[in-house]
Amino acid sequence: MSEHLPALLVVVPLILAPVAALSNRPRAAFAAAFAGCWWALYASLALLTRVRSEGVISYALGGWAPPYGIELRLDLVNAFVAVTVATIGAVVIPYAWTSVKKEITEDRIPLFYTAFLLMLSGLLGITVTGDVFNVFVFLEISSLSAYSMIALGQDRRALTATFQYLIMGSVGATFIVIGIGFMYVMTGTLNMADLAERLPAVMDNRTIPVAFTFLTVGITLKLALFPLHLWLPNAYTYAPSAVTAFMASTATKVSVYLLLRFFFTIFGFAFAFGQMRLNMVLMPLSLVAILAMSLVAIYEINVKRLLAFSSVAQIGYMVLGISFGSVLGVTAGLLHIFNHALMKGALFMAMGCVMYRVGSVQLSKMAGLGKKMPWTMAAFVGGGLSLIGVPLTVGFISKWYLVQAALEQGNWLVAGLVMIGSLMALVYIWKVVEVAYFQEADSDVEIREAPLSLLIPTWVLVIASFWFGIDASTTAQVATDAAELLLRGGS
Amino acid sequence: MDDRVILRVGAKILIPFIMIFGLYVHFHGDYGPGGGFQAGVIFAAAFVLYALIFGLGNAIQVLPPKAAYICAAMGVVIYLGVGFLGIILGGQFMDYSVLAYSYTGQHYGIIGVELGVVTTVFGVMVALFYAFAGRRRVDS
Amino acid sequence: MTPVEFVDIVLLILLAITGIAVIRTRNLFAAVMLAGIYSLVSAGLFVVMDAVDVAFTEAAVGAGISTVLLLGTLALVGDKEHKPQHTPILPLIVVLITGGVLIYGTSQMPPFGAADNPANQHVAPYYLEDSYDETHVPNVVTSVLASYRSYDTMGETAVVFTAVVGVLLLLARGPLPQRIHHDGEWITVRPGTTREELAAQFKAETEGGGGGPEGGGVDPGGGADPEDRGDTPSGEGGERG
Amino acid sequence: MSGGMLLLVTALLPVAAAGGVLLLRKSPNVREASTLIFGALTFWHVLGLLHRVQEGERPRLDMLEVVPGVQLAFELEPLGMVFALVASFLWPVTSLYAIGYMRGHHEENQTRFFFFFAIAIAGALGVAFSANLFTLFVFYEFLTFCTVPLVTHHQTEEAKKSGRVYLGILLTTSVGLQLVAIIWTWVLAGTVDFRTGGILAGTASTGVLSAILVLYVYGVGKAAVMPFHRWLPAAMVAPTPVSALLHAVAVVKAGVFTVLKIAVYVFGIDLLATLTTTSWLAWAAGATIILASLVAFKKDNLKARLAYSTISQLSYIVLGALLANELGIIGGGMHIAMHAFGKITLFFAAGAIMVAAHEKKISRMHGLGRTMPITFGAFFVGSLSIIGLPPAGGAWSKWFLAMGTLEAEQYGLLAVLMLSTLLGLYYLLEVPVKAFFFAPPEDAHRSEGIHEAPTPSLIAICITAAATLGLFIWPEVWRELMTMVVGGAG
Repeated sequence: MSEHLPALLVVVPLILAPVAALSNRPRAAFAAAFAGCWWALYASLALLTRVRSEGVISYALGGWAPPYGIELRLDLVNAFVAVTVATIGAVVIPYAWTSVKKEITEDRIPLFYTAFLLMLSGLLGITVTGDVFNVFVFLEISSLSAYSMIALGQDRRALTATFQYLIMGSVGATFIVIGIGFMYVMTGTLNMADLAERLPAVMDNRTIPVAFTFLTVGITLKLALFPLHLWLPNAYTYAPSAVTAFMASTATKVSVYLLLRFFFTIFGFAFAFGQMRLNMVLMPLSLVAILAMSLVAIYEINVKRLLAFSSVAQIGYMVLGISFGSVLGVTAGLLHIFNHALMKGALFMAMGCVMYRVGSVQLSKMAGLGKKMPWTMAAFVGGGLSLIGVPLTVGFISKWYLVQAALEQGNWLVAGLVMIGSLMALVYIWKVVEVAYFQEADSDVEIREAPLSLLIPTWVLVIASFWFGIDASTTAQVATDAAELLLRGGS
Repeated sequence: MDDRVILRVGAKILIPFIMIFGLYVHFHGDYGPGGGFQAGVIFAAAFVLYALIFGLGNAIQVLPPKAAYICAAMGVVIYLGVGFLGIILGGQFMDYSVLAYSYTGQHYGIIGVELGVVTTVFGVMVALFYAFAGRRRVDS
Repeated sequence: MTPVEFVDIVLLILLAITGIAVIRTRNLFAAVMLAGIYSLVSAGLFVVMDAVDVAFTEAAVGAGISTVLLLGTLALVGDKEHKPQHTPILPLIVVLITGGVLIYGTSQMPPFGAADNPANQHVAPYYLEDSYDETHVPNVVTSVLASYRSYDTMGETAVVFTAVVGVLLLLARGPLPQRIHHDGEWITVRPGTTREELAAQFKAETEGGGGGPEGGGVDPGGGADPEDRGDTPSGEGGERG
Repeated sequence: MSGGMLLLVTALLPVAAAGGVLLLRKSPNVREASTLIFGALTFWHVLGLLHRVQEGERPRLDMLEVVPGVQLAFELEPLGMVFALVASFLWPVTSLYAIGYMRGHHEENQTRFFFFFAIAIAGALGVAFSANLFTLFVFYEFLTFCTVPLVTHHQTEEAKKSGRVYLGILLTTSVGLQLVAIIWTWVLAGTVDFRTGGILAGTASTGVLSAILVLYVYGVGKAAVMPFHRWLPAAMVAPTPVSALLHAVAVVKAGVFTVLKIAVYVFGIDLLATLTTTSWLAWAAGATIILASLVAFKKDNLKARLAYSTISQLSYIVLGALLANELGIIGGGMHIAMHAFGKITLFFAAGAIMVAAHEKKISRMHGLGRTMPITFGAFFVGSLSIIGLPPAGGAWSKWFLAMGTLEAEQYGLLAVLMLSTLLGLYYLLEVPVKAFFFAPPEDAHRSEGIHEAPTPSLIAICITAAATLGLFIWPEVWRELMTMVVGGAG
């Protein structure tokens, strides 16, 4: 059984999706989704443990040896990302039950959970596969299900947001598949490890740099790197609360993983950073993302939107780390994948609680919430502290490594800009805190604390974001090992 | 409706052939172009043609939307079921060689997954058609 | 010029003409039909390239079913396209750059179909030589799709299924209703509900002691349910958000 | 109990006190009693630690490894002892004072007040016990955040604005400069531990090290070196006990303590003396001393004047650290204690005046000394200490600082010290002089009811005033500890 975990991690949630659809009852569909998410958490943790003790796991699907068949290949990098995705899934799903009941009409709930499971298995499928075309297939599953879930947001504008995302996402996916096609033409293989071996022989050709370009643009579109982020703010703002929490913590992270996988494992550090000078593009873009998007967030008055812009800025941190091309930098990027998932998940879930009781996340509607929904707002403050990067939160750990990576290369300017970014986070978080704690509420509206079924999952993430900030030795160790693995080029 | 006699008669003749062709495409997939994907679409085309000519109401009586929807989901279950069978019988996921001796196992496996594909594609295409055709026009 | 090249060029010119025509026309019906033709021509191209399986799919799906589905959509939204509000300059530039890069990238590709191409040297020969022994399936495409790479095909099946899940989520049971928060209660508002109806509904729901506004059976495929056609979208509603 | 455990228990006692405050919120008397008991207990434990430190023991506690190589750990050395001693002694005294003040002033949200107050003390002790830069930074930030609710206690627009300034400056400097410096240190030295003799020597060019020093000195915003001083006057909107303990003792002393600690244990005196920026920064501190005194000179609001006086006095300590010689460090360390006792007395008195006479402006305090002789008498004692005159403790630390400037041959800085003494003489003594010898203003409708502050407050004032005088007679503990810091036998 346990040797099949790499496949089962993906296909168990996948088969539960049609089961959820067939059950056609909200409760049964939820049960399926719940089972799928927790299974994924169990499987991914088991896999990470195995990878840490035994090294790379390769699973030949159908018994066909790679590169003739499709291979699932788990190393520290993607096992770590899979754990991140599965953790968020497992925390969001109990939250979704209560939240979705309010925000989505009952007749659509079974299909909602079907889409949720599809998205989860799509993301996990991308993460664990060792085959580039397979990446594209699962990317489509996760993207299509994401589009449909976003469209269910209770604001009409969710539809336009979805449409934007659909167009941009499809362009991104097309670019990725063009890149994959070009690579296949030049090497005759789709297996990642095999590609890495065969690519160096044909790199002088024009085709491979073009393939690289298409993949870069496609993936950065999917991960919403500035200035290709335009789809993200609306999508996050208008999606149902549970969907935003899940997506914000997983979808872009998996794309960041893809970036790492393609640049380091497949093309190799020397090609990506030496020949293509990728860092010359990524570093300025991520810095602009950090500063400009934080600035936009400061002036936002819809808190979900504010957090969405903050997400674009935080993605900038991840890409910035990668753009250093050093062990420390990539460690910072990987750590921030996990850390940001925890804190942003918590923040969006807190906003879901507000949405549940207040029906809006406009800043003006949040006056005095600190007293009326003390636990919800305390969770928001907890997540916010992490976003700012206060010590003993996960955000600090990320920053610690990121600034270290910058200073290691003597790049004190970048180190300073990173700090300015986190101070800007202070401004926009404090803005919300001030309204919630120091402004008098409308006395005639009665607002109660959010139900426990929403609060507990939210607080699980808040506590996790402190836990892994206080004892980051495990996560940091895994991330460092993974970064070393990536920079060695092998997988 | 009377002025559509030619269409109706033509369709009545055509539809069985379309379906037979679909079966041919499906089962001949091992030898020539074709397979579950194309066959599913061709089957769906038969129903769509029926619905276009004899009206949505009649089509729904022949194949209720729910049935199409169940087909769509069941196909995925069948496909993955074949995959799980590989594990249960002691092989890898999607391993056909353990289903039966030697290449016979491959045959069973391929038939199984193709069945899954044809079911899903057929169900999805019909369900999509119902979803679009069943909607009323929204004018503003 | 060999006959094959001649056919190629004719088909590509046709493809370009249809493509431009689709962009230029404001009549959506014409655009849908042209798109169908576009698919058919590409199917022809695939045949010339000896990719009959792909051609088959393209003809069946691209030219066949998608055209019907698009026509079904036209029945809902009308066949006149609004004038685009933004200038097409930026998209044009993006398309030109993408096209340029593509041409640049293909310029040093190995010639199509040559036996010594990398693509024909590595995995493909294995499939050609060994797949019959291993699977006894004469059609190599089938053995690759359904056996060697059956996990991919599983994914594709799931993609198709995801598509229907998405469409049904949005379209089943008529226009997507909204859930809005009103005075501490969440209520369902269907598009097209007038303000008076909304007030009445709200009154009924709050006085009726809540309960799900959606009574009864759940039928995700129920888009075609004749009863559903009774829920009239009128007045101020509409799909545009 | 092992030394490490004792450290942990001591640091957790204020947390326990905070918990007690929450639990006992229904009955204020029990609540305050528990705060006092916990305060006394904390001080008792610190005394126990003092004994061990004087014996030469260095209690250490490794809590956990946050990231590989970086630990959250406590280690108590003499400099930390100085700070811990001051903070833990003054906490119960201030609590006593606060009981009178908060009730006399009819403040709201007293539970929240006492809760965060206790938590802040835990933060200050954490700073004092830190074994490395990381731990220090953690508690430094912790202290920043848990004092915000105290600054914004009144929840008015003004409080909100002050909160913004407070948080803004303290975090901008600590995150933007100090943290960069810490990570830079880590990258260069491969450790962030505090070690005798420093860890940075020889790791990089003097240019880089000078830059890091600048980042540290300005990054420790709590030390209020100009231009990062605005948060301190802003914090004066808080209730007076907060101003007294936190913004005259715990928070600001955490800042200068950090500077001293970095000077001694990260750079090391020898390295510091070779860096060019050291003397520039010493002059920046000197400029702060004079400028802040001049501003204080012009403030009519008593608390604002005291705030600027604090800014000026903090730079004495920064200056001491940057003189980069033993006398300067000893003087700076002693000044932590001397200034704390003197300034807290002044704030207590200012608060007492506010509660009893509802006066904030110095110009309206004429003649008040006759009705509130104890308060103004204490104010006089405190002023002497701050100015640096016998028979108050401040004289000693000033003496060492002055000696330090001489040894460093920085005669200009000696002149700065003298000038600021003259300024202090005026702007501090003006208050008691006018209160005792001037006639009350014509329009002052002083009700007959005005007499001394509430009894608990009065007791507290007397304790600190007496301590200020006592420090002149027994400065030995502090000198001994500081001598141990610079490596002398004691």
